[in-house]
Amino acid sequence: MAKITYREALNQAMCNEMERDDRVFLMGEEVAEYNGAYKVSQGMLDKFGPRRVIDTPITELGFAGLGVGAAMAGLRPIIEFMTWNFAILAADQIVNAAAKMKYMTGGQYDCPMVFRGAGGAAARVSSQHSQAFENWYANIPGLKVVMPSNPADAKGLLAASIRDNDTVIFIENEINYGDIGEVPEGEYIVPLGKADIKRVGSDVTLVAHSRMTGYALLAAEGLAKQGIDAEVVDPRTIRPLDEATILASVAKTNRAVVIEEGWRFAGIGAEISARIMEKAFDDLDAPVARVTGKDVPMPYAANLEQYALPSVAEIVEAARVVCNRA
Amino acid sequence: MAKITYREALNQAMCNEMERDDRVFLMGEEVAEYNGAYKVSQGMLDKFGPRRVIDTPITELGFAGLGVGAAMAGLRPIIEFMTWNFAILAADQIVNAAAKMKYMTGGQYDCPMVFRGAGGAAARVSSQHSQAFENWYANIPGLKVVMPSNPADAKGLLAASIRDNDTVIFIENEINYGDIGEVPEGEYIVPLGKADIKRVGSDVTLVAHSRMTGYALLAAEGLAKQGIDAEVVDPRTIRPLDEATILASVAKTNRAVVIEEGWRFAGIGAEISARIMEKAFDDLDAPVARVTGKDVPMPYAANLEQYALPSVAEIVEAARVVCNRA
Amino acid sequence: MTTKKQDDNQAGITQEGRFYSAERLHAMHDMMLYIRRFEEKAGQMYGLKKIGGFCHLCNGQEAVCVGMEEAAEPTDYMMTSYRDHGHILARGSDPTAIMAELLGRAGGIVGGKGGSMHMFDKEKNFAGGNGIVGEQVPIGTGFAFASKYNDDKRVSITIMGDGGVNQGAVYESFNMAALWKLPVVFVIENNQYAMGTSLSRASAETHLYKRGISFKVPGIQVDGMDVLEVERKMTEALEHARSGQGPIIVEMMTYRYRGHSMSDPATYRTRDEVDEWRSGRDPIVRLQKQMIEAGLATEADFKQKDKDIKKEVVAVAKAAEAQPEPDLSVLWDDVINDEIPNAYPYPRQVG
Amino acid sequence: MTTKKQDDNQAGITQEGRFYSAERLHAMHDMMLYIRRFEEKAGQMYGLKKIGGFCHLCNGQEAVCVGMEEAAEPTDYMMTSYRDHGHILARGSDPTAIMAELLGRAGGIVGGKGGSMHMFDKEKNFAGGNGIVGEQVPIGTGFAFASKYNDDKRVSITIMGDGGVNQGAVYESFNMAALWKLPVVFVIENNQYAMGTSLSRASAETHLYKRGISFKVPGIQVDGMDVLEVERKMTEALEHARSGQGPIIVEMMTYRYRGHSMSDPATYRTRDEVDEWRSGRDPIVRLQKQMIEAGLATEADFKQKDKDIKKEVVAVAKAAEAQPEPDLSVLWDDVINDEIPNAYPYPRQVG
Ligand SMILES: Cc1ncc(C[n+]2csc(CCOP(=O)(O)OP(=O)(O)O)c2C)c(N)n1
Ligand SMILES: Cc1ncc(C[n+]2csc(CCOP(=O)(O)OP(=O)(O)O)c2C)c(N)n1
Ligand SMILES: [Mg+2]
Ligand SMILES: [Mg+2]
Repeated sequence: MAKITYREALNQAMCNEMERDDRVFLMGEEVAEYNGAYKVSQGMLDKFGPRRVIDTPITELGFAGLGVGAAMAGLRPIIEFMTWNFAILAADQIVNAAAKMKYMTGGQYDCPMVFRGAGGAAARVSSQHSQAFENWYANIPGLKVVMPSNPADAKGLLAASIRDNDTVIFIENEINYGDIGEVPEGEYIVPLGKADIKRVGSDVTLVAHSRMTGYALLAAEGLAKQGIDAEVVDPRTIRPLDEATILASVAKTNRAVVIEEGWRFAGIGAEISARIMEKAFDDLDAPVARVTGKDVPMPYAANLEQYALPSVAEIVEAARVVCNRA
Repeated sequence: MAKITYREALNQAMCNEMERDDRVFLMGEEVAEYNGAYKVSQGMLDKFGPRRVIDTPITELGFAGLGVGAAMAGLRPIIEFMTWNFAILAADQIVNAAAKMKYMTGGQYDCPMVFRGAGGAAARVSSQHSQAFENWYANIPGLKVVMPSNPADAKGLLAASIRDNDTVIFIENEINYGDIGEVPEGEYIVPLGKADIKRVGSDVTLVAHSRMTGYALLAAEGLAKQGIDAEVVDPRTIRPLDEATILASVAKTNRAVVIEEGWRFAGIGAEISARIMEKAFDDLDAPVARVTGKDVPMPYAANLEQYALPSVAEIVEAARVVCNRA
Repeated sequence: MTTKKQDDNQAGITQEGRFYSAERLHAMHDMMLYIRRFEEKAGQMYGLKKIGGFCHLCNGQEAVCVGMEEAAEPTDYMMTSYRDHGHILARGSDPTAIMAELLGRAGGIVGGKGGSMHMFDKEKNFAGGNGIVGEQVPIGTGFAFASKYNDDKRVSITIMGDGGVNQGAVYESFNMAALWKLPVVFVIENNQYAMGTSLSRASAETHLYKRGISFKVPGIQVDGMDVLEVERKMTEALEHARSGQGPIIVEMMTYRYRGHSMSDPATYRTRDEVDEWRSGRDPIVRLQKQMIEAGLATEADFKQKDKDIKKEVVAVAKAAEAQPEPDLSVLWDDVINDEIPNAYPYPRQVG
Repeated sequence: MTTKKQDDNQAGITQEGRFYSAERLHAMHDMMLYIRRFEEKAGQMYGLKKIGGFCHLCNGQEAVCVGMEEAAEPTDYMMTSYRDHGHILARGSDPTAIMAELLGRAGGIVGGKGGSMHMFDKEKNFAGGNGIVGEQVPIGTGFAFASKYNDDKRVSITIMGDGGVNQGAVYESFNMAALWKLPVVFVIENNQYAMGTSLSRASAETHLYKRGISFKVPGIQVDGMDVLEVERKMTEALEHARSGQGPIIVEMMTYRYRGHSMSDPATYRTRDEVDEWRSGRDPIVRLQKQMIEAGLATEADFKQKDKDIKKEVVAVAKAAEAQPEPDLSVLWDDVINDEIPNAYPYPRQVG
């Protein structure tokens, strides 16, 4: 297996799928001539030409809706948002059109498309550019929400998302774009709706997605030094959620911490925490703990930003608390 | 006390506040000459004139942003969305501008304003017009989210929201607009952030907001006949949440059901359920149960719509389950 | 040029150099009248509470529906707002399925899931039926994008109202369509009101065909109460789009006789104003007069036709009403295509 | 007409019938040069990783910042995008606070919470500093609404880019501003590129001053490399808005010498193109030449001035760098005004 970046892995998935299927195209701001604001689409214009790799004006609502229409007409758009912060302008087309189209039309029109881009906080980009919206989209029937945490998953999940016949919200992470990992060459599919155990352990379950999976793995290392053996579960697909894998882990460890970069109130962690307690109440030796972004807009100053984000130390601490070791 | 409708109660709150404070104005689609799509602003154009009661073009993002600017300049806008379904077009101005303005400006600029309108499902208006977005806004620091369930609360909470110096998301309910109840005359304030026990009981706590409060009260009547004495807690303010009142109730009943009209995944119920279990794990004799809207877009057919919504029977059933009486 | 046949030896009417055969005129007339009577029936059923939710009629606007459809190819895409009954009927969709949809029945055109606002017929290339004002405009632009992508010479007929035209997404769409020369005809049904708001209270520029100038999208204004003018101008507009010249705006000057929806008494308009349009400019009466003058029909013919259509509509309503409600199990159908059985929320179940 | 004094007996320059005193010309020049040097310093600090995140410089666009400010009243509101350093400096805000903001220090103009993209100074009526492209346009329209509501004769100067001008909310704003005759000047800084996208690849109508025609908003085009023309045309535009005639668009033709942000190598432009603007049309050099020709200064004066300013900027950077980072406790400040102590999420605490 080759070692490539998360960014290159995404690029491979898109190129492979575009080679397989002429209906697939990529559209978004700066995806073509600039090779992507974050270089995810590097080389794609050269490879596929301007018919299939299309730069748009800065009109998120408009080109998201254009994608919905193109999907209804039989194409399979990949719509890139430079970041998911800007996609909020397009939320109407995602939620009121794409997500509901199949239902509202009694099954006549599908919207097989991928909305993708970077979510969460990049480095020092302040309040309007540092938000995690996965909980918004995970609330909506008709959508799938996918969030890879490493290069291999990035490739396999994006390929699966492009082939999926529904609307997929694919949330990448800017901080992870440069991460390097082993990635299978050629066609590689990671099925949607399957969690992955990134580390096996027996004392406590850490559930974490996207950039937070890496944090959880670091926390697990720290915990190991303290004699606590943590299992790290990465849901990979947020909606629908492979809770069976999470619940099986909790049945083994009897303790859980859910970690997310986003805000706490009605976040992904709220759902997973509630779900674990609803389904595994008697397995639990302690209430599930949550580690989340602080309940403030993201500040710019380096020290404030660091404080606002979840930290490895906070995960370690939360795990100690649920293990009665604090 | 006079008996008036929920709609009239809202109207009184707005009129009183506009009489008190010239900076308050009402803007939205059809609020002036048409007296409001749902007649909430009946008579206000006549009373306050076109300077302060303003019909807009159908441009939700534009007039929401206009409201943000007006608030920053020192006015106190009430921005009506005909329904919250359309407000999704304005989400950027609400979330990226209004909610963050004070923080992003280091405290220099306030956004004292109310975004208000009907949320949830009206009758038979199908998928695009029947959505509950309170969980989206409750996730966002910088916002308050208020949802009255009866006429008196509607008046008192709206007055409090208009006087509040932050951005308030005020979500009414179209089905409740015609509800009649006793409402204090003249100035009447219900403070934000205070839950209300709508029915005292000892066996199980039903937490329900907006239209679902009425359903919970009906369920409590049904449960009473079966010998189960339910307490009904209406949070009234969703964010910030008066969880102390909820936890005190659970400490007494040891059992809880959370009800919401919206979808389950990362909804308000997820947060309240997780919170109860985190904070009152040892008080609970059973896992918290959730009754929510079904995980489908809202269908039009009468029987399907009824099936998609939470029902009094489902609340009764859930309460019986958590009471080990099912 | 449409591909429909024209025969100069036939009886018919020639207007502005364009010949309409008697057969074609009758078809147009009959469809307009059918829409009128169908919607009146729908209004009646709404009054009886057999139809729920919102119900928006297009009484008065029938010439727009029918004239456009006459000009269009069946492969051309068409999409509009919630005021969709007339357009989908003109497209040739099954009236019983449409009525059944209004009634929320199993045989509804979208299975009872959409109701009045969400009519779709994929076979007829009719893509809604959208309830969010303006939402269909980027979507229609996307259909046009697909046509260009596939080079299949189809045009997207994307319809909006005089209120909807103010939405920002409309201008994002105009710009993209013009920039990429997409084959789309943006039709603005200017019925002078958006709910209770008259055009000039919502629009700084009330000549809506000029709303594309800032984006290099040309526009034309059409008497939307004259089905023949609609057909002609729409034919030109379609030709413009189909031939690769990019988008064009067609402003249809029209009027709705009834309130915005069934629950709107429409007190914001004077009786005189309504009468001027309804009595003075009605598109059905106008065509009837022209056809009688041209000796293609008599008043009695039209009376009989009206009786027949009313009967047909009654039969359609009866057939629709006879249908059962959808089975409760369909609640769970068509949320997504590729269900993932072992993940939460689990397909087809609660919790 | 601005209220600033003009004295015909003074030394100065008269252009297009408008007199600029030597004092005023020096002030404009000095501010442009200050912005240039300040931003170069910022770029340097970014290279040293002392500034983080995104950092957008306005090198080349200084005449727009300074000429507009010259024309405006201090009570006029001004708001722009993330490319905000030049504008807020021209407004007269404290350079040390601005540099401290870039460095994320406690004394930053918004306390270190915003960084480069979110500069605000309420006392100076400078309202951002907005990171979402186009978002400031409805907000600026709202400031203008407030001015009309209060009848206080203030104008809202609402600035956007040639990329931002495509956002739908811009047209929603044009329409409302024209409909209600709001006192707003919509300034389009046409620097020919939105990130790597040249104007003609994003806009069907590239004459951006025409983008208001469809909404009855008049527009003018201005040489944004000539600070005097900017001042004059902006004065006219402000007068238009202030006198109750409603909104007006001012397209400033300008150019950014550097990449979109510090991380953009800007390879999408030819060196010739950049040189043509930078060497041929630089606004600072141009004004210097004019002033030298008019005998108001010598080349040596400007050299000295440049030295002085560079020194000032170094001092400012030092002072800013000497500041501490914000106290961690301020993380919890200014989220809301009216905290509710007993409700969750609890103010100023985790969980
Ligand atoms: C985004 C959005 N805002 C508001 C509404 C409520 N609404 C429904 S129809 C309508 C008026 C639309 O008028 P127009 O575009 O002229 O179409 P017409 O009804 O005249 O056919 C409004 C405001 C909506 N459905 N969607
Ligand atoms: C809604 C939104 N979409 C995309 C972006 C990313 N972005 C930041 S600046 C920019 C280009 C803007 O260009 P222009 O309006 O011409 O302003 P300039 O940078 O030239 O001053 C883009 C696409 C954003 N910040 N907000
Ligand atoms: Mg209309
Ligand atoms: Mg630009």
